[in-house]
Amino acid sequence: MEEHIKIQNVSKYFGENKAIDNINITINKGEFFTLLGPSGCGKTTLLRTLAGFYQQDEGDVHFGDTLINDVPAHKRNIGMVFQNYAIFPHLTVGENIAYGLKARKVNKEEIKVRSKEALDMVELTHLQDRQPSQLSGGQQQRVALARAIVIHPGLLLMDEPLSNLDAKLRVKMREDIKQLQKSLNITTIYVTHDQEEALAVSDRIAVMKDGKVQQVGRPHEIYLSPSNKFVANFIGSTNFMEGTLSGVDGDNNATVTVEGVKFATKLLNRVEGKVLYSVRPEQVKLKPVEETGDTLLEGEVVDATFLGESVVYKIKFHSGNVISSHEHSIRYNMLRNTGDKVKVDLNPEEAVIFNESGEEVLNEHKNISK
Amino acid sequence: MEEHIKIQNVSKYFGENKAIDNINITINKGEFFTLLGPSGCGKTTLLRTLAGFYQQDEGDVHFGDTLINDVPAHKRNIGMVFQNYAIFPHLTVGENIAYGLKARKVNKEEIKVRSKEALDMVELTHLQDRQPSQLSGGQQQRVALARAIVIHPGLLLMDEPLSNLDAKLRVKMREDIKQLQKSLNITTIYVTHDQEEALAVSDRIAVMKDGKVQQVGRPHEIYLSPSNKFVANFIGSTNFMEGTLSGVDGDNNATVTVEGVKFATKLLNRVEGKVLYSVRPEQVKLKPVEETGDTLLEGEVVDATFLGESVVYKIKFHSGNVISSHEHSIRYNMLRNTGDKVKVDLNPEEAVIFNESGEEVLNEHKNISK
Amino acid sequence: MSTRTLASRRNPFRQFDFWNYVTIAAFILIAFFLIYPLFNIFLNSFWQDGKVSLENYQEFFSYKYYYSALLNSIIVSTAATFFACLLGIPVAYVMSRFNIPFKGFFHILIILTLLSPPFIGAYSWILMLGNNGFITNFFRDFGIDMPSIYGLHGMIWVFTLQFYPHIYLYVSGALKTIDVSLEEASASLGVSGFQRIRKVTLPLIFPTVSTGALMVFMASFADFGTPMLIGQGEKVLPILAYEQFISEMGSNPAMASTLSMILLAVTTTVLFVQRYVVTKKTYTMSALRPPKIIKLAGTKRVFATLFVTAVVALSIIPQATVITTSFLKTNGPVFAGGFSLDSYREVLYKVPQAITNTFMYASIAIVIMVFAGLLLSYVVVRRKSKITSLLDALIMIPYVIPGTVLGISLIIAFNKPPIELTGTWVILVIAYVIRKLPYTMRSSTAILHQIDKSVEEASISLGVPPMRTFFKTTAILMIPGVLSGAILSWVTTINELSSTIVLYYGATRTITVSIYSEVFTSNFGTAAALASILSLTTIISLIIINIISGKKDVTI
Amino acid sequence: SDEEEGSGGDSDTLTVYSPHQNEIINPIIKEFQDRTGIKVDVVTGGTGELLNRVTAEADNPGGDVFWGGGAESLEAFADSFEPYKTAEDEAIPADFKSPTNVWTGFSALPMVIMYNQDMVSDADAPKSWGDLLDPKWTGKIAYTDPSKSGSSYTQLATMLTAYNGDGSEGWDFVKDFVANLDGTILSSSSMVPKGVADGEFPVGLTLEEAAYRYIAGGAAVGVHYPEEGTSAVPDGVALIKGAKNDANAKEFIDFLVSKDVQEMIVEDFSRRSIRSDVNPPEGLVASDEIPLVDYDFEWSATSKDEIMEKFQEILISQ
Ligand SMILES: Nc1ncnc2c1ncn2[C@@H]1O[C@H](COP(=O)(O)OP(=O)(O)OP(=O)(O)O)[C@@H](O)[C@H]1O
Ligand SMILES: Nc1ncnc2c1ncn2[C@@H]1O[C@H](COP(=O)(O)OP(=O)(O)OP(=O)(O)O)[C@@H](O)[C@H]1O
Ligand SMILES: [Fe+3]
Ligand SMILES: [Mg+2]
Ligand SMILES: [Mg+2]
Repeated sequence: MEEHIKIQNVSKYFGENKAIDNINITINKGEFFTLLGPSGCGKTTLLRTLAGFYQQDEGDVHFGDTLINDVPAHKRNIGMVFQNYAIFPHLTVGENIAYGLKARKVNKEEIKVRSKEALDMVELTHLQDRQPSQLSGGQQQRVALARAIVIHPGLLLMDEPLSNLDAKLRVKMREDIKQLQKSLNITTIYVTHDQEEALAVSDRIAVMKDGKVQQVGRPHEIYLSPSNKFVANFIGSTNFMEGTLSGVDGDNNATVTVEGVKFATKLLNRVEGKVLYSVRPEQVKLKPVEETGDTLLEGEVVDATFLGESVVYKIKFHSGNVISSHEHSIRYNMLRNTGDKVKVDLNPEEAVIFNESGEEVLNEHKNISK
Repeated sequence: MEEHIKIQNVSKYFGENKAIDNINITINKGEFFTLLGPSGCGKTTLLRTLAGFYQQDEGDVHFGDTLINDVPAHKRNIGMVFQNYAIFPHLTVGENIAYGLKARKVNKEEIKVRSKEALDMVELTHLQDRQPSQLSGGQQQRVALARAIVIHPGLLLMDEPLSNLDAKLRVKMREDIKQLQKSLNITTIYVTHDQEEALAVSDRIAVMKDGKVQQVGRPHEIYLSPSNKFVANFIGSTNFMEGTLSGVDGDNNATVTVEGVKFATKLLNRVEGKVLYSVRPEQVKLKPVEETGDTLLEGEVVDATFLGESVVYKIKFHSGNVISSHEHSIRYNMLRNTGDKVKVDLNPEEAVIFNESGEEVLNEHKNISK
Repeated sequence: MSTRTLASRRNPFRQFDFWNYVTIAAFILIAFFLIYPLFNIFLNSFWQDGKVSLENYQEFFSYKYYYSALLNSIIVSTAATFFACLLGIPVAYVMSRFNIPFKGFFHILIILTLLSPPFIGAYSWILMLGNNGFITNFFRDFGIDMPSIYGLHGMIWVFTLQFYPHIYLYVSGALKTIDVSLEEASASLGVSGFQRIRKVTLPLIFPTVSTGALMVFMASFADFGTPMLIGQGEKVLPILAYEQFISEMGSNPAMASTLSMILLAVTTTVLFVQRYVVTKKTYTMSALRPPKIIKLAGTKRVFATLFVTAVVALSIIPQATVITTSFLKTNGPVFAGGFSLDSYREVLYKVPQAITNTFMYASIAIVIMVFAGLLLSYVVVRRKSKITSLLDALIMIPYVIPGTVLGISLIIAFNKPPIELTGTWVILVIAYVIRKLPYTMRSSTAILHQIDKSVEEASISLGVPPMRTFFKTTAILMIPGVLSGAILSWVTTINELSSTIVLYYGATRTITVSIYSEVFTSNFGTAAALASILSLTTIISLIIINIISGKKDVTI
Repeated sequence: SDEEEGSGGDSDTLTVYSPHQNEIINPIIKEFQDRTGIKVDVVTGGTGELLNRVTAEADNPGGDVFWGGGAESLEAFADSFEPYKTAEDEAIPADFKSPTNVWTGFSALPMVIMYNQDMVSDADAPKSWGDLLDPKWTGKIAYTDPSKSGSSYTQLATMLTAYNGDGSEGWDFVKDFVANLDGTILSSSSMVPKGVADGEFPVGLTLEEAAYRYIAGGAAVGVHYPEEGTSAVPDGVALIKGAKNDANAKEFIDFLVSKDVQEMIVEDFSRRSIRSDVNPPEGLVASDEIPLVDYDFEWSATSKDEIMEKFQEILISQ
């Protein structure tokens, strides 16, 4: 696959503050690449560095074979959607969108056609002649999106482009973006705080924290095989439970004890001692209290939140520890109630075992190789 | 329950354009009330009207017994989180938050304590002395939130207060907001585009479209018993399938035929003819292709999207129609593949049957009365 | 900040773009048309009896006569600045936020206040409040002794009323670009009315307010017409400098230069302090939600209108005096009682050419100024560095050098080959641009501070190079703010006298020159007639500007 | 006379720098143009501004003739002018022309005490320099800073001359006079007659001609010629050094002092002629009735720096 963007050892300071810290990422041509991370972790900063609005303090950025450290922003052939929209307040919606095409001296006829296409895509055709000040927040955001996409840039940078849209429209738009991106083979770097969105649209995802990349991988790799506790916890939610490893044999088979229950597991190295056992709420299976089994734990429902598609239960064990479990809300009147007793299957096959500090994965879990 | 906010026949025009159209809503003291609707449907406009920044063109707004149509904004004792944050750029984070308290002549000691509390809640204590221009988008949004909450207003208006935060923080913040709101018994009106968020935190939700209220109800009412096609489709996703009603008897029992399969159903009125059969993807159950049953349909997986917690399948019937089904992604290597044949249970007990135009619900479904 | 240093370490030429050329061009032009002509002055101040010395400075600080003038200047300018803010800000606020009737009319009157013809402005205050003034006598009849207008307080009074339009214009411009959601946020937190203005609105427009204040300070610090008339014993620095330069009895170039240098030192210091404070207190806002006019009802509206009317009426007194005077029957320097059009009849023959000249030169100058203001303010604000700060300071110099002095330096510099400009209109335009650019420049920088940079970045990211991006986005967004300064430049250029008087020749005579020659020969009737014609044509020009700029939200 | 000394001169034009008022400039220039066919450009402005302009333009003079401004001022800028002895030299007494021919007088201008008749009766008004020391005028005398104005310097020099014999060469008197000014010192000489006429000041020191313009206009003002004697230093006309239209300039100077023009200024503008063969204007006191000190023009010119320095000292020490 052709390499398009190569980010090597890039750092950027604000005063003392290292906003991004020694970033190394390679992005392929046509790839849909997402930056994911908590607020303030440096996503915008990295994006702006790629766009050429910040100059990195260390490191190099290549576009293809070209070192672009010193290429000014307007020559980088990028489309950018800004987190704060940055709509031209003095131009109408239509003029905002045609702006980049005019700059490229695209002929009038084509400007019309392509603007129309972009407007249709963001469902703003009827507002074409409005002034930006007369738009709602989401409408403004869509103008920003259309404006960046319409120029069919070589690299599309999007900073939370859908944050102000409703779920419905967001899903539609992200599918449209994805489709356009694929059909035009535009390399795309996408910043979002919405992990579901990231998982749905990305070819690969980089999870960031405090300016550093934590893990880069395909969506299911990140979700199912997080490389540390932070990633496991940030993408989706995870139950972390204290456990103990013991009885490692020559083949690295061992026993992990969690909440007094023992599971067999296969380790990557010979280790023993305290560990973090992590299992996602949707992998925690709730069974009728009547069921029995070696690996089943008894618990009590202490909270239930209805989220539409699913229900989140908080289950308290006899130890006093509480974990979450997600169940599809097939029937509302079949919901469990607070106080109900249940049996819990901690699903050791899907669990990831970290060392005590959460920095390292200890067990093998092959379930991601599909 | 004590009525707090009473919105009666309120409309607001922008020129020819009716941004909100004859809104009638009553909100109780201490209630957490959410406005949900697509971009541009009038949520911000309604909120701003309540805040006193727009003057409605028609209708009345009461706070308690007081008609507040003509009360200026600063006398309404509201806290407001603006969609574009509206942080004071000339004040530090700490000063922004203390602003409203100072105006209320709260003593210095208490300002300190309460500011600290609010800062802790939004996890910005360490940035207390920063200038807003040095904050990331999400950090700014959190300042806006803290600033509104810290004054413990009588009415809290929040316009997409969490749109720029990551999922993790968003969940934490919405829980904090909810908790604070309950403990202080602050009536809260919340605008969000995130239906999951709406469902999770709201006591009641108003779904809006084109300036009009479509349905007001508790989260599960809205989700499970949408009053029209728009609501059904907007909150969560829904499969709509064409169906036919026939054989209505005296007790309003009838048969609905969907994709050639007949289900029994109980209607509210005696009607027959074409209908819309709607069932949510998570209610569509997929079975091994080997299973048989009168109400099972055969289909083929044509697409599978991994969303972390769950997987979305598109299933194509022999008729060529496609529906979605959500399944919890318990094991990634157990995922169905494109091309797999499956049996589909359309789960008629959970289905909502609309008339052909989607405006009216035809069947009884009691599953919401828990 | 580290961005800059580190980036330049990597590649010093990375930033070498259009704006660097602008900077270089600006320096060359300034060197040529400002530094070079004024060089002698600077040199002279250190030159005594053929050798370098600080004697003049010593003398300055050892004689009360000199340093008390400096003190007076500072007192007068500071006080005038303070009071001008006190008048200008509320008027601007009321005018731009509330539904005041006759807004356009008031607006024109306020601008007209700036058009105080040479000496006539202060003179009309003498007519009102002098020892034998109209108002003084009125109160004396009731046994109330009014303090005389003469002295420092009189200067403060006249400067305040003459210069508050600076504040008014700058602040009005800024109030248009403020993001109202900030004010709304304040209201939602329970702070409104005056408190909100004090705690949110004012701090947000602080850069602009302080710029307006700077201009008032500079204007009062550099003016010598008013102190000359009503200063009497109380000398201020510009009078000393002016007198030293333009004495009928032969000048003392060394002392004159020293005075100019001290004048410059003070104003440059003030400028830098202002800049320093402003850079720390500058906030960008997206003007996506611009403010709307608030409809006041009943007594509030009456009250607001009365307030504006009172201020405007007070400040327009000099103009009113001038216009009335122009219709009085005069006999040489004496008013003979009764009305007539004689004054007009007398001046009419010289008016057409003078009007054409005035407006032609001013038009050329204003185009150059707006253009230069846009470009230079960008360099100064967005490419902030020591070099561009220096540029900014240099541009302000002409503002504080008496125009006559500048005119004379220009003559000396461009009076011989290779560049012979004396006697041409070009030298007038050069003088105008140099002298009046600071207004446009200041308002441009002020507005630019408020404009969100990401709009520009958006344009650049769409492939539009920085220069074109500037003209297509930022420049357009700047226009309302720039115009507020440009109007000042325009009106004061039309009104420019002190440099014109030494640079014009018969064919390049302007209206103000004509007025002046009437004034100093005490023909106040004809002077007033000319001044009235000047006011009228200025009003017409402002209306035309308004029509041309049409929808661009510029209230003249 | 010699033609075209300056480079590129056009022999039928002339540029005149003049601080005179238009009432005088316009008819005289018109007359000159009619007679000679020379096209005249007039640049007006304040005396100080125009004089400094002449200096600044020294390398490439824009003007040819400087017409107006007190003799003291012209003398102060002697370096900028070309000596020229007019064709009418014999008719002009030595008092009214420069000893070095740098300037030639245009009209004689006695210094007067001007007073406002509404504020002070003719009888109470000061009639002598000495009367100005009366405490009732403390702070009420309109007097211009002599370092700024030629006419004001002349007044100073006249006072010194009048009290020359008091043992301090007049400086004791000046000291008392300055004390009685009480800090009120004006910055422009034109403000004196204006201020008195408007009642801002009851009395002031000014030129007879300036005061008479107000009297002629109908203002309630009067003048006294100081009893100790006054001076009648003229305003003048001078040829600018390096003038491009040098010949025309000379022609113009000759024209100004010619008998008919001098008669014209007496009749039309009530100015005193500098020619011995032209009578003073009607309604003005006859020249020989004005008490005159023995004003030594050469002394006043050469001692200017010294006199000004002393005056400054007195002023500063107040
Ligand atoms: N101009 C600036 N000066 C100083 N610090 C800054 C500046 N801009 C950003 N920062 C800091 O750098 C860090 C990274 O900011 P950045 O905007 O890249 O975050 P982000 O990942 O985009 O966050 P968000 O999701 O909240 O937008 C933050 O801690 C922020 O406070
Ligand atoms: N100042 C205005 N002038 C004209 N039309 C406006 C103005 N403000 C909003 N509108 C229009 O009114 C409608 C409702 O706008 P509003 O801002 O209330 O939407 P919203 O529901 O908050 O949308 P979003 O979720 O995108 O923020 C939109 O169609 C918008 O374009
Ligand atoms: Fe004089
Ligand atoms: Mg960001
Ligand atoms: Mg909105």
